[in-house]
Amino acid sequence: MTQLPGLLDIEAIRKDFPLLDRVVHDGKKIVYLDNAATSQKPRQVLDALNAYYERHNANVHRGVHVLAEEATALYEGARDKIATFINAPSRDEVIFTKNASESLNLVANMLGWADEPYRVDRETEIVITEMEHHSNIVPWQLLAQRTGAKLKWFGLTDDGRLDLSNIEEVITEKTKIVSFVLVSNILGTVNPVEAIVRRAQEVGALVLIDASQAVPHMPIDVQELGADFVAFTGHKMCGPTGIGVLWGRQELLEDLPPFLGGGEMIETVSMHSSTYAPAPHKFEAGTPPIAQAVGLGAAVDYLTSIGMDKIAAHEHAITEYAVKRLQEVPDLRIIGPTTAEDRGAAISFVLGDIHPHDVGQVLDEQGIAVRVGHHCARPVCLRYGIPATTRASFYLYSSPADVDALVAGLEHVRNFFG
Amino acid sequence: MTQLPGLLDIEAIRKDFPLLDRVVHDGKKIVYLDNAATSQKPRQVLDALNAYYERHNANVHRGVHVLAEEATALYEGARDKIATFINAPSRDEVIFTKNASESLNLVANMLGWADEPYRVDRETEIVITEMEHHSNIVPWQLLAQRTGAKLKWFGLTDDGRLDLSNIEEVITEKTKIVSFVLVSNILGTVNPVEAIVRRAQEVGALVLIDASQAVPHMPIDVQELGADFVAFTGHKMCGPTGIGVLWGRQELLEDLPPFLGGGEMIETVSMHSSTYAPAPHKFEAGTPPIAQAVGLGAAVDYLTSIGMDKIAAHEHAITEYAVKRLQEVPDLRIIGPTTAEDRGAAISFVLGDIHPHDVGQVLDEQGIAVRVGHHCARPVCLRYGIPATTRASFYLYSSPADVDALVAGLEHVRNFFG
Amino acid sequence: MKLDSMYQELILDHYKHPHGRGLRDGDAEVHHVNPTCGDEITLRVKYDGETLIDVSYEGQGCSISQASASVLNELLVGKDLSEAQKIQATFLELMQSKGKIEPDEAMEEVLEDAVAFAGVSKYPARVKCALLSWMAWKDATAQALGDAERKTA
Amino acid sequence: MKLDSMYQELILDHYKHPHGRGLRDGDAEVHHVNPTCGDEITLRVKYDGETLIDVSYEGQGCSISQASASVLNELLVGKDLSEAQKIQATFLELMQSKGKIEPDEAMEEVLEDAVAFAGVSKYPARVKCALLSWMAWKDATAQALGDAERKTA
Ligand SMILES: Cc1ncc(COP(=O)(O)O)c(C=O)c1O
Ligand SMILES: Cc1ncc(COP(=O)(O)O)c(C=O)c1O
Repeated sequence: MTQLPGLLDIEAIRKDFPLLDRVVHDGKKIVYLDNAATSQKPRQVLDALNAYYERHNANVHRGVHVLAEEATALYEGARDKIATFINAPSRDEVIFTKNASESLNLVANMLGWADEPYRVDRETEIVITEMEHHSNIVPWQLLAQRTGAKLKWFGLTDDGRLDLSNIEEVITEKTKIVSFVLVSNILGTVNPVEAIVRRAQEVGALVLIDASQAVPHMPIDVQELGADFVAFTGHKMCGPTGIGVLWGRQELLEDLPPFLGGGEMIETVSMHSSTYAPAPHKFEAGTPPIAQAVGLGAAVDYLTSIGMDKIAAHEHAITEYAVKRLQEVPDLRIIGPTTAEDRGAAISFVLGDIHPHDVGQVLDEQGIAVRVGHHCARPVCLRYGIPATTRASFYLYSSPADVDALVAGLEHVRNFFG
Repeated sequence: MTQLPGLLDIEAIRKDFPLLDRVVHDGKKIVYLDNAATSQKPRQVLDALNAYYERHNANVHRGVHVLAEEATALYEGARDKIATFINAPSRDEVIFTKNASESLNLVANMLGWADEPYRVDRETEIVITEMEHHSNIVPWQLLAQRTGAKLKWFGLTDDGRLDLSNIEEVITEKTKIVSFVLVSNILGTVNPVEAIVRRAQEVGALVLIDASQAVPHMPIDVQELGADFVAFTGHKMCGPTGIGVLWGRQELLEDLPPFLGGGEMIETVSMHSSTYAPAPHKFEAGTPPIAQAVGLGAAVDYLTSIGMDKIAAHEHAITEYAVKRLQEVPDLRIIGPTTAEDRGAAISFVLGDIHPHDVGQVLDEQGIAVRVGHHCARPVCLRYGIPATTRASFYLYSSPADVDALVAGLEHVRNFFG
Repeated sequence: MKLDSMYQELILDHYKHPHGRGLRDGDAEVHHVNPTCGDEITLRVKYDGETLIDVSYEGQGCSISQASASVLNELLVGKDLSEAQKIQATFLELMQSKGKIEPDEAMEEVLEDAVAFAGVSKYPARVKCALLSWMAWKDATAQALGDAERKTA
Repeated sequence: MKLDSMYQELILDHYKHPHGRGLRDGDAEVHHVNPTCGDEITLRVKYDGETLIDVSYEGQGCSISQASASVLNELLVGKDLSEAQKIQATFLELMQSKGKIEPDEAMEEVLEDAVAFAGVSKYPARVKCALLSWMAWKDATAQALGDAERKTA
């Protein structure tokens, strides 16, 4: 087996992930390279879910019975774990949502209903980038339509990076919010946070970072990022589906209005008017994803036990190897940075004029799971004049052998359609 | 053991629920009477969750690999199951949300952003009732504040029923939406749907029914209800946390605007504008609660295998017994209907001037889990001039022995504070 | 290999040498998108009375969607509306069969080359690719003949 | 019974025979709610210079929150601000100890009757009940003395 410096003990890690033993298509062990879409779950997370449901399940808060107290302690304990994981100054800055998309929509809606100085209206501007996931485009299009605000964005360079050359024209005194992706799910690009945050702060704009593809893969410190909000999603970081996170600065969470109304988010309700609980509860209407928070807490424990810096190093090594090996495939063009510098472990490419659907189908037949399409980032496909891409994306359990299988699979694709 | 006509085979059913074997406070087997807050989960649901994560986990839609196809089939298969369970005319009318609260907020937001004839604005009125859960009050207060619409409501009679005597003044030509609870989570009252729907249709108002406490406990046929929208939540019906449902009429779902924007809910996106996928996807932004939908599907299979009519009969028998036995406790006053007629299995009461917190605490010490407080329905407490109630609520695994334990526990409470 | 059941020789042939590709004059034009994958087609139909005299199209998509458009062109052009509709309905039935229909002789007679798509019906993610042009044709036809009706009305 | 550690005789006594209940004249009034359970208190403080000369209150709540307000009244009225603040801080520390602090003599000297609440700290859902009046007192004091400062400024 190919050995690369910085790899984790993959054999040991794979034992934690039951799905990786899955056999498909008459005896082929799955080669799971669709991690940017969702990650697999370690046994430890499934155990936490089962223990929650089998022993502690109850609705949280408001209960004096022992199950309610245990469930509350587990749920709020998960919040503590997430806060520590991202180095939040306060646990009360961690809001549980259903996914990153809800987290992003939550910010867009708060700003739409906010008072000055946060309010987005027809006098103001919103800034995003051309490499955003649809979940960080459509909420702003909706907000712009509904408030009359202007939506602006940074374009992309030919090699798959943000074009910040006109940053002073894009982010101006009118800008209220700048929302951008830390690591692109389609290009793999890691974006330069500091330059954008600095400019945003100069003009007094808020900054929201979509860290959906970053938090699972590298150490993230929200204080170091310097943003006002950071969004991410549980299912891509070994956690369950059905849970996302929004971190936000305490003062902002105090000042900004609620989004969804209902149980859990109130202080006191009468038919005539209501007052709201302090954050984070103000933004968590209804019964929260209790078991999912507990599962995400277990995921964070798991990732921490391995070490986020080690995971990042592992993925960097795999990415470096994959970028090199893929470029050996004839007619293959990587869409995005072609080196492992400032780059995550999602690699998009096109293979001659074979349509990505066909590439993906033939790879699947060999047990290799990749994603094909526009990866919820259609503007990137438009930008590079391609209908879609094939994307292979790696995680802590990915091995050089997975890369080799992919490369061999692509040879087979070329022969099939040759 | 007390035998009542219509009871299920409780011994057999309890074997399916691991949590019911839980022992608390030095050897007391739990008596779980907090089912209106959340239900326990049968083994069958946990198995479905585990099988999903261990064998099929992938992101849904857009995938050509075998796991993505399996996950999609499981997720969309769950939609089919829910549609059948509530007799929806079309599977495309079933929207997955994170909980009932999101379902209710979704409707409120759709109407706020809708075009005529649905649009709620300063010329129009919203109607709810005084017995709503906060999750069916606050979204409408927010909508009223944000649009200038007027919020009106039906009051309550002394015996815990809706006062519809002034229905013609409450629901008028100005009414755009009437939203009410089918079964109250605090009073237990089952509300007269037909009278309200008839009047709403007369004036052309839409009807939203909060069926959170109904769908888990009785056969529900959305076509028979005659409403336009029906909301409910997974965790109260043997399903996982983190999933809710909104059923809506197809034409309405086609006409109404989206709520959250992002992946999955689009047809095509460019930086300048986007178009939306048809319902239900239009209302499901981001990675959905995939495993939770699968778990809810398994819950629905489980409930169906027992039979919703049998579950309703079982609960009716238990409720009848509980109402009778509770009224034998000195100084106990039931808040809500005092017979089992048109009544669900949640029974609120006050016990002399002993505060519900103290009641709940002393019951807990005996292993009896009830809920205390205002049950997210504070206006009901205000209406009846009480600070809070103690609530015991039953489900398919509840037995007459549970009722006996509660009554004995309450005697103990009276002695303790006597 | 199981994959061969989807990628029949005939499908690959149509994909590599598509029939009637390109946009020509028509009575109606539609643009259809497969939202689950982003495949797109622009399609025009031209009728002479009840006879479909041309289907022209352009678009981007995988081998299945491209081959399917080519087969459609080959099969439907020159047919009467009612016959074309019957072919479309039969194709739809086959594609929605989840691999459970083994085309019999009667079906082969109706579908000709299009029976080669039987294998695709086993792949739910690809059924929409195969149907894209057929749905577009149906829509364009409704528009063209609706217009025609309006014109003669 | 474990419950006795929470419901000390002394707590039940204060609950049944509360000290200083009712609203009287004050320098500031606050209304606090425990959002997790709906307990409410309206509380007024009256200062003479630095001396707390009255705490009057009304509200609804469980035995713990009622008894705690009564103990507060008994303990703080007549004290100097700094002393009262020390008592409040010590009580807060005890309540947030999750049952891990066994009050020693020094603590008993400061808290007097209020040490009876040590057992409550084991019940997270009830800690807020015990703290409700104490948080209200702190808030009201800040308002009263803030006002006083402004008056003298
Ligand atoms: C009647 C009623 N409506 C709405 C809800 C809200 O459900 P959820 O908390 O799951 O959003 C509940 C339960 O909490 C309820 O009992
Ligand atoms: C960069 C990025 N942002 C946002 C999202 C949305 O996450 P979710 O689908 O969990 O809401 C994703 C993943 O789908 C993503 O890759």
